[in-house]
Formats: sequence, structure tokens, C-alpha cells
Amino acid sequence: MTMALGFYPGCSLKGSSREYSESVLALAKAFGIELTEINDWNCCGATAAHNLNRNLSLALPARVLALAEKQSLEEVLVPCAACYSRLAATLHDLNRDEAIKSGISELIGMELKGSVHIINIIQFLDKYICPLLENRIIKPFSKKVACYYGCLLVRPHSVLHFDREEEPQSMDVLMAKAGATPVDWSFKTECCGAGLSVSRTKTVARLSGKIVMDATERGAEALIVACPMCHSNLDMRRGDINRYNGIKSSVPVLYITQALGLAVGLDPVDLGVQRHFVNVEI
Amino acid sequence: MAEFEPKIVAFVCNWCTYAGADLTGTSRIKYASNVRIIRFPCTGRIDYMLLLKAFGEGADGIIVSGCHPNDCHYTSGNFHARRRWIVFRSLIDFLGIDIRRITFSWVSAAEGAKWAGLVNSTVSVIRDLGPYDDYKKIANFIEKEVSHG
Amino acid sequence: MSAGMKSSLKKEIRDDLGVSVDKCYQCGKCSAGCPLSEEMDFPPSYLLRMLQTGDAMLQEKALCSFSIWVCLTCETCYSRCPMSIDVPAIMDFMRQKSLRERKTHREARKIIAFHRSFLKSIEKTGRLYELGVLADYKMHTLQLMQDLALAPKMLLAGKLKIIPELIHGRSDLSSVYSGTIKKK
Amino acid sequence: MARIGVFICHCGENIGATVDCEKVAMAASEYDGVAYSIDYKYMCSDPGQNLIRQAIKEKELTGVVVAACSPRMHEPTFRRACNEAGLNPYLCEMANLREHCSWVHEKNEATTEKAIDLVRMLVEKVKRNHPLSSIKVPVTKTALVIGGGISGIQASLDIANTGHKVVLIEREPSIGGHMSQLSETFPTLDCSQCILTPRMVEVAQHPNITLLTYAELESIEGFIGNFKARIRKKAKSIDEKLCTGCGLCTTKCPNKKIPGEFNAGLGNRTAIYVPFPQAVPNKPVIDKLNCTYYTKGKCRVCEKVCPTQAIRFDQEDEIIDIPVGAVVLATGFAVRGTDFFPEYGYGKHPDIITGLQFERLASASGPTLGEIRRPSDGKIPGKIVFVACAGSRDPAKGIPYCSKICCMYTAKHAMLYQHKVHDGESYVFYMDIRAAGRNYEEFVRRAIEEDGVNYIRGRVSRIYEKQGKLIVKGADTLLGGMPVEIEADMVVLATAGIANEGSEVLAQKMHVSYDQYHFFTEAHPKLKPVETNTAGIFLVGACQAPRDIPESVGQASGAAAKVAALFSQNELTREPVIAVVNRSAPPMYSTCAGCFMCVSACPYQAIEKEELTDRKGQLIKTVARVNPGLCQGCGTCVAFCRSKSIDIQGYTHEQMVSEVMALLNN
Repeated sequence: MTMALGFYPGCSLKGSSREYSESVLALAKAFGIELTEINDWNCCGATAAHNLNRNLSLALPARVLALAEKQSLEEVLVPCAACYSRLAATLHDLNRDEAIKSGISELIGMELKGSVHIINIIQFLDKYICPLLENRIIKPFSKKVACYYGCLLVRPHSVLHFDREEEPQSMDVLMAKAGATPVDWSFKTECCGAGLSVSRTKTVARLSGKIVMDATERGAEALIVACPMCHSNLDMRRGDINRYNGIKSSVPVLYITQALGLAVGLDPVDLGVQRHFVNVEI
Repeated sequence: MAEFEPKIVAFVCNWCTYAGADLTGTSRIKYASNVRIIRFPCTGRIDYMLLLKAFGEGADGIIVSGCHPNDCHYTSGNFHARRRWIVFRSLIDFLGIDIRRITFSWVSAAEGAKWAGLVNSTVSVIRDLGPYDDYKKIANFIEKEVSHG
Repeated sequence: MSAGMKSSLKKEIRDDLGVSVDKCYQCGKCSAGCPLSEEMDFPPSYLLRMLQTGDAMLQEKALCSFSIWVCLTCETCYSRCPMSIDVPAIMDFMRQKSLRERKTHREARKIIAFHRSFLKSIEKTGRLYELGVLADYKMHTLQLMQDLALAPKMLLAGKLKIIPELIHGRSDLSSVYSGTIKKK
Repeated sequence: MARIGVFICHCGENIGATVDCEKVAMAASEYDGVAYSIDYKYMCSDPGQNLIRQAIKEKELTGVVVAACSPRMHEPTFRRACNEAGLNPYLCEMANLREHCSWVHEKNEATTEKAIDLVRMLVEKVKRNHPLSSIKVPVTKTALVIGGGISGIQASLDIANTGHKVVLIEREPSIGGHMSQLSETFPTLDCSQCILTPRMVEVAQHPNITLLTYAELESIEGFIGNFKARIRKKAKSIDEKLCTGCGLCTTKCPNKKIPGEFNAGLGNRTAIYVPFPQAVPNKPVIDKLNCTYYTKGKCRVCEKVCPTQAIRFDQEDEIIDIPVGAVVLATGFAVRGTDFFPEYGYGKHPDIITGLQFERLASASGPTLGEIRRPSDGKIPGKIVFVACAGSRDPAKGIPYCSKICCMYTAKHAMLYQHKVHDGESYVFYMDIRAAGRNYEEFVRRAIEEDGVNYIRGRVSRIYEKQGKLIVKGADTLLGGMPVEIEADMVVLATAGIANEGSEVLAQKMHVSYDQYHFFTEAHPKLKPVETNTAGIFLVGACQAPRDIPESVGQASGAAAKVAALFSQNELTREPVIAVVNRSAPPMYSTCAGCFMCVSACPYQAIEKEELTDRKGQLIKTVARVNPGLCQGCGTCVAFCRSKSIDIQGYTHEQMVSEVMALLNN
């Protein structure tokens, strides 16, 4: 059985985090789920847009939503937690106020109903993969893992209505199903430094440093993430992090889709595991 | 032409809604003056034939209001009223009386503002529905032609 | 402190965002939980207090602060605020106003330059062209040496694209830009 | 022919400024049967009342309508005035021109028209009023006190000392309540149990007090002076007469690992247990849910060791009915658990505890015998963080109110800790210090100045565990919101005081209103602090809102005075607003057909069956009769009666129909 589901990869998944995209697509393919990419999608505007201009921060995601509506996509998977947060927040704002909706609709020159349902990667896995997962595990991911949710997957609850804001559980549950042992740790939702990666590298080293430190101290053998920004900070900035912490930590950082992909026996190369800075031993 | 001013009769219980309407007064919340309150000890006391009587005498709309469920001064009078209202509503609906003309509500002694809102919304609903002559005509007809025949 | 000139910022925030800064009772939970508060010149609760006073001088200080630029919108403050005050929305508002009124903090220039390079890239191509953003950013901030070590590694890992992806609806975007960020 | 007098009150400007009172009086004078009509500045004043009294005499009035404020305000006043002039008070009615008219409408023609309508309605009603006389009902001079904490204990003792009987029921096996769990009390630091236990013993020994522990209220019916309380005495599984309280059973019970309620979960108890050594009564109960015999069918160790054969496994709950004249609700409060706080770890860290748990740690009778030791490993904590306003003043968590007692007990906790652990460090995160009370502020200052407690003004954002330490992330708002991170060994959350679970169910049983947080509400926030909306039921202590011991005790004595005043009368006078089933001369006797729908409708079981017989004693029919002592006058039976044989005095069918007709046929 194949099901059609909208797919918004977002810019990171096309560039610096292409392994995330590769693993999402590989996993979907393995489970017979068809992902329909939104035609001609644009960037959601990310932090830059909502920092500098509110209307722009609504208009960019709104164009994506309008394109999805045009393609009659009812449900759209947004694997990047940052894009997910922007699209969900925009949807929330548009549907809260008709005046905003019509204003933005005019701005982008497209019809806008606000009817698309946005799901994040965990919701996607829960809904489409999890029910079939048990029988498909051939290489249990038997490692101690620290599931790192970051900020944008769970906050603010009043907009996203997903999991809980403090000590969320959904990723831990999924990873346990894949054969991993989730560790109970304290930095599941602490900020990694996000968009300051380039402009304030030291800040990122400090914030991500605490995360890597706690995971390492608790004996985690892998950090599991669902956000390209978190991944790049924890993985690509590992050199800065280790310098800040004064301890060399080599805990690898995997996207949850990579970890699940490995557990169901997909080829590590198809999952893009080789692209990480911190080496993943399989 | 002057705007139609409906006549609204409110059948309320002494303990909650009457006191609630008193609170509307002490709070000086203004509302439409179309309503006339008739005080009953309890909504359980209200014989719904009185509602028909009121329509027969020319009322355009009716409010029935008492204590919230579980707050009845007499334990269960409001439950009886509610049960009776459910039956009565379907009966008069069947008879062709517009049930929008009767508003059934709970207003507690602490809900002064709710009472004002209830009256205002009822008045605007009835104002849109227009004067209610049909029932009065039938009642008069029955009175004259059938009773005295 | 004598009561100085009053400013309307508080009202603007209420009208624009529906967020009342007067709800804040200065418990400090936002400042306590903020991952960036130690890098801020005024932690979030302090910033809210400045807005609360309605004092024009303090509000000017708030608009010129570094805090508003270092905020990462991680939403921790909002999620734990006992009064449910949308602090991140206030931060967005302050940033945009600060930018419009050219009151941005000196040290925030790098952050703003990065955001600008980012948006410029999207305007041109529709999607983020990471190499382009980095190049543009470095041009504007003269941070030529920073992250030089990362780029070859990224290229090797296939993480950096040499050629940008272009979307068809670029003209749509340019009208969006002229209707928003470039609007005078 | 009716001769009705109509008296229109201006109520100063209150009515007069909006309603044309003169015009209303003029209009009223035109009505059929109105013999006298006048308006006056203040009807309720002495000259105003005189006006009525004189008119009744001079104009030989047969009924009076006073159009003034709400009858809920001044009906008794004007009825008394009528009575003084020789007119039956129930021939006086009030039209509500103030609350229902002048205060809620604009000054215009329509408002005056409405006033005229209201007066006409009441004139038509009063024409059909009958002289009634008030009903006397006896008073049962026994009070029921529900809840055996300090409030209930104080109320019981005070009532009992006025010479009246008290039945005190407590759902736990012992009285004592939260106060018995406390270590020392602020601001004097005297030992809580030392001052409480003598009172508990006094309750047990008082000749006027019947103490029923392990008992709960099932239901209550009746009215002031005449309630009937149904009480469930839960099976204690022991024969209290035989049990000597030797305690052998509790030492031998093999099931020893049940978290004890008295120690707030920090210590264990057995399945057969006495909650604490000073319990009153000092006799055990078997906790059926945890007893091996009840759950698995074997054990019976307690039965074997009991020297007086007092164990009764077959004992069942007992239901008893008690007639009482007044009820005092003293059911107290509960505290939020640590699991209520996501940002503080959902209660999963054993060393993050509630204030109540800290009381048990600090108490000499507690699980650590008064030594401050952390629950996880029993070590003495070198650094404790106290967090005030944990859950209180937090609208996002659904508790916007201040729990009132936390500021004081937190200062006390920090102080006790400093006294017990001299080199310990204590930190209090607070938002405001609310120390309004005699010697309260001084007490807090002492904690800061003399005992060196570090007060930090700010709220804690998060607490997490890191290598055996609890990392407390707070801020110092007095330093502009500067982040403060403390590595603590233990954290005490001053969690919000909340209503007891199920308090709303009790409130509904009692017909007592409750607020959105399920605390019971008093009849008037200022002038009737211990009364409820239901006459004869009183409130004391923390079931109303979180409060401290002195306040609870003061209220308890206040409520006791109210109960004593009620019991000082032998009879209560009641309004004659009751239902009656009609009776007529033979051969009909009554139009009642004997369907007895009214019996099922009546919430008070006030309707009885009566056999009507002819002169020879032959049964004619069985009809309904209303017991005037039981009827409360709700009138539900009236609406049920198919033959219109039952009617309610003061709100008769005739009166209500005439009101409707008067209103619409002008």
C-alpha cells in the first residue's frame, strides 16, 4: 500500500543536512510511503525573517502553505524542526485572525485557506512507521541514546500542541522501539545556540557544550536529533565544543531517521551517515 | 416606523436568577427594559402551561432561568424544570410554536453580567423574529369560538 | 528616578501583538531559564520592566539593547512564564522596531548582517544558498578567516552546494520583499 | 372588594432619578381595587413606614404593594410594618423598581412604563394573597462537625462547652489533621503536637462530643434546625470496645512497606495501623486495600497476636442517621505534590520535596526523628533551596491565588534547618514576602538577619539533577534578573494549597457553593465569613481558602458562636411558603386524585398519604397531604399535579396567572 503525503524538505535538507533528507526518503521508501514534494517551494524565512520583518516571516511560509493547498495536499511532513516551527506558527497566526490571513494572501498573490495540516518528523514516524516497525527491526539500535528534542519541536505548546515542553518522551519511546536504551538526562530541550552558529560561535560552543557534556556524562553512545540546526551545532561544531568543555567527546549525533533506518537494515550510505563530522561507528 | 419593542416575560427562581438580576442592579449593568420578571420560589414550581398563557396574552418572548445544575436551593427543582423543558420543547415544536421564542438558561446569584447579556440577546433574537401574534390569535379563537361556542 | 517622558511602546506592543507587558509581575523566571541571559545586557525580565515603566528613556535603552538581538527565540521563557506572556513575540517586535529606527546595538551588527545575507540569498534564489550566504556575510563583516576550516570538510561530506537551487516563483518573492522588508 | 394601598419609593435618587414615581403612583391609583396610592422619598425610613401604617388604618387597606428595592432587601421590613398596623404581613408584596428597573435601565418613558407594569403585576397578585401565619419548627440541638483538624476540633470544643451536643466525624483513623503533621509553628516555634494533642484528648473525653473517626458523610437532607445526616462509619475491622490499643498487631503485621499518609510518603506504615503515636483514638484500623488478608485471602497475623481478640475481619461499613440542627464544615485542604511541576522534574527526584514533607523531616516524631536528612540517601544536606510560590500565583498552572501560608512556613523551614544544621546553607527563592500578622514580619527578618538564610528575589525556572546534585536555575531580580545557579543537595517546594479532592462533591451534597478552585464559599466575603448560602451550615478553616492556624481557630470559635446562637432558641420561625393539598367540604373532601406524582417529585419527603373517611368511618379515598414541618416550599409538586389540587402558599396558581395577565393586558 502506498500513501501520498506532502513533503517540505526545507533548505538545510537540500544543503548542509542532506543526509537528513536522504534518511527520511530512504525510510519512507522502505515502508512504502510516497512523499510528494511541494512544487517550487521556497525557504521558510527561518530566524532571519522573523527577527527582521514580521510580515515577511509570515509571507514566506504562507507561500509554501498556499502551494501545498494548490497541490491538494492535506498533510505535509516537515522534517526540519525549525521549518516545522515556522510553518506551524504561521498557520496558527493565519487561522487566528482573518485579517492577517487575507493581508498575507494578498501579499503573496495567492489564495490561502490555511487548511493544510503540518506534521513534524516524530508525528510522521508515530503515525506511519511506528505501527509497522516492530516486525521490521532486523538490526536493533542497541545503544544508550540521549534523545535531544531542542527548542522548536515542542515549544510553545500553545501553538504546536505536540508532546510536552519539559522532558518530552516521544523520541525516547520511538528509540526504545528501535532497540535503543534512552538515557534519562537533563538537556532534552535546552537550546543548542541555533542560528548563532556563524555569528557567535562561542555562544554555540557554550550552549551545545553543556548538552554534549551531560549526554557524555550519562553514558550516552549516541545523540539522537530531529533538527538540522541542532545537528550541525552538535556535530559540525564539535571541535569548538570540545575546546570549550576541555574534554574530547566523540558521541556521534544521528538523525532519528538514520537511527531507525539502521535498525531496519538500510544501507548506512543511503542514510548519509558518512557525511557526519563526528564519526558514527556502526 | 419605530423599532419593534418585544414584550419579554421572565420566569425566574427566587434564589439564583432573581438574586442574579438583583446583582445586575447593584452592579449598575444596563440592559434592555423589555423584560418583566415574575418571581417563583424555584424553577421546579413553573408550570409550563403558564408559558402558553403568556403567549396567549401577547408575550413575544419568554425567558426561563434558575439555578445551575447542582446548585438548586431545593436540591433538584431545576432538574425537574430541565426535564420538563425537554419534553415541553418538543411538544410545542410539534405544535408549530417557534421554540426560539423561549430561552432556557441558568443564571446564578453571582452572574449579574450574565443576566444582562441573557436579556439583551433574547431581546435581539425576538426583535428579529418580530411580534408574536399567531398564538394569541389561536388562543382568542379558542376562547371565543370553542369555549363559548 | 524621576518620572520622565512617557513613551507609547507598551501600547504599541499591546495593540500589535495583543501582549500586555503589564501582566509581568517580575518573578524573573524568564531570566532564570533563558540560555542567553548571561550574554545579555538586560535579561528578559529586566527588559520587560523597562517597557512597563513607560519611561521614554528606558524604552530607548531597550531598543538599543544587545539583549533583543542575542535572543534565539527558543521559547523557554514563554513556555515557563506563569503569566503566559509571549516574550519571544515582544523580542521580535523590538528587533524590528530597533532596525526601523536604526537603533541597533553595535555588537549586534554581525548577527544582523548574517540575517540580512540570509534573506538576500532567499530573495535571489528562493532557497537558501549556504555558500552564498557565507560569502556575503564574510564580505560585510570582514570575518574572512572564520570557519575557513569547516568549508572544505563540508564540501567533502557533500554538505555544501556549489550551485544554488533556483525556484520558478522568484518574481513572486520579489514582490513579497518589496511589500515587506523593503517597504518604506 | 379589595382595598389595596400602593406605596412608591423614590429611594432618594436611586429610583426617583430614573423612574417618574409620581406618574407610577398616578397610574396605580387608576387600577381596580386600589384604594390609595402615593409616592415618597424613602419608604423604608421611619416616616415612610408610618405612612404605610397610617394608610392601613385610615383607608382600611386589605393589601399593600410597596414598590421600592428588591424584596430580598426590605420585604421583612415592610411586612413587619404592616403587621404592626394590624394587617397580616403576608398581604404585603414588593415590586422591585430599583434592582430590576431604575438601576439597569436608562431614564426614559419605557423605564417608567416598566415600573408601572411591575406595580400592576403585584397589585393583581396581592389581591389574591391570603393571610398566612408563620410556621414554627423545633431545633435539634446537636451540631455535626465534619473534619477533625484544628478547625473542627476547636469548633467542636467551643460548641460542646456551651452545653450542646456535637458529633464530630473525621475520615482518617485519627483526628488532628494537618496540624498534627507539623513540626514547629510560626512565629513562636512552639511544637505543633505539644499544643494540639491536649485538645485532641479533650475532644475524645468531652461528655458532649461524640467522636466518629474513619467516618464520612453520605448524604444530608432537611433544613436549618432539622437536618438528617447519613454517615458511613467505614469498617475499621476491629472491635473498638475490646481493643486496648496495645499496638501488638501493628508491630507484627508483615505488610510494612506502605507509604504512610501521616509522614507524607516519607515513611512507611503497616496495613493495620495507628497513623501516629499520639492518635486519637489510639486504636488501629485495617487498611483493606493493602491488607494481605483482604487482598490475598490469607495472613490473619494480627488476629492471632491480638490479646483481646478484637480483630473483626467480617466487619462491614455501618450507615447511621443522625438528626442535627447545624453543620460545621471543617474539611481542610490539600497541598499540590511535586509531580505537578514539569520544570522541576515531574516529581521524579526524591530529594525535591514539598513543604509538608519537610515538616515531617523536621518533626521529632517524623521518619528521621527530627534530623534533616534527604530522602534519597539519608545524608544530611549541606545546601537546601526553598522555592516559594511553587504553583501559587501561577495562572499558567491554573492557580492564580496566593496560598498565604507559604511565606511564613518557608521562613520557618529555613530557620529550622539552620538551627539543626549549623554549617548548612539555605536559599529561599521568593517573589514577595507576605508576612502580615502579629510578629510575622519580625519572624522573617530573624531568619534573614540572625539565621543567615539567603533570600533571593526571583522565581526558579528549572531544577535538574547532575551527578547527585540538584541544579537550581533561578534569577536575582534585584540584580536586574541576573541568573543564579545553585547546586543544592535538597529542594523544598512550597507547593500551593488546594482544595481537597472531591470537595465539590461534598459541597453539592450540602448545597454550599464553591469557587472555581473548589474551595467552599462563604455567604458574604466580609460580613458573613463563616455562614454559607444554606442556613444552618457553617464553614471554618482551610476548606474556604488556605489559611494559617490562628485564623482557622478564630473562625472556628466564630462559627461555634453562630451555632450556639441558633441553639439558644427552642423553635425557629419559618416563612409559611409551603405547599398545601386542597380540602373541601364533603362529599368531595379534595380534588386530589391520589396519583402521588407529587411524592416522587418532592425532594424533602414532605408529602404523605392521608385516608379521607366519611362520617361513618368508611374510606372515601386516599389523597396527598403536605407535612408543613418538612415542606420547604419549592413548589415542584405544584407543577407536577395534574388536577391542580396542590398549590403553594404565596405563589398560588391564581396569583401567578394573574401576574401574567396583568402584565400583558394593559
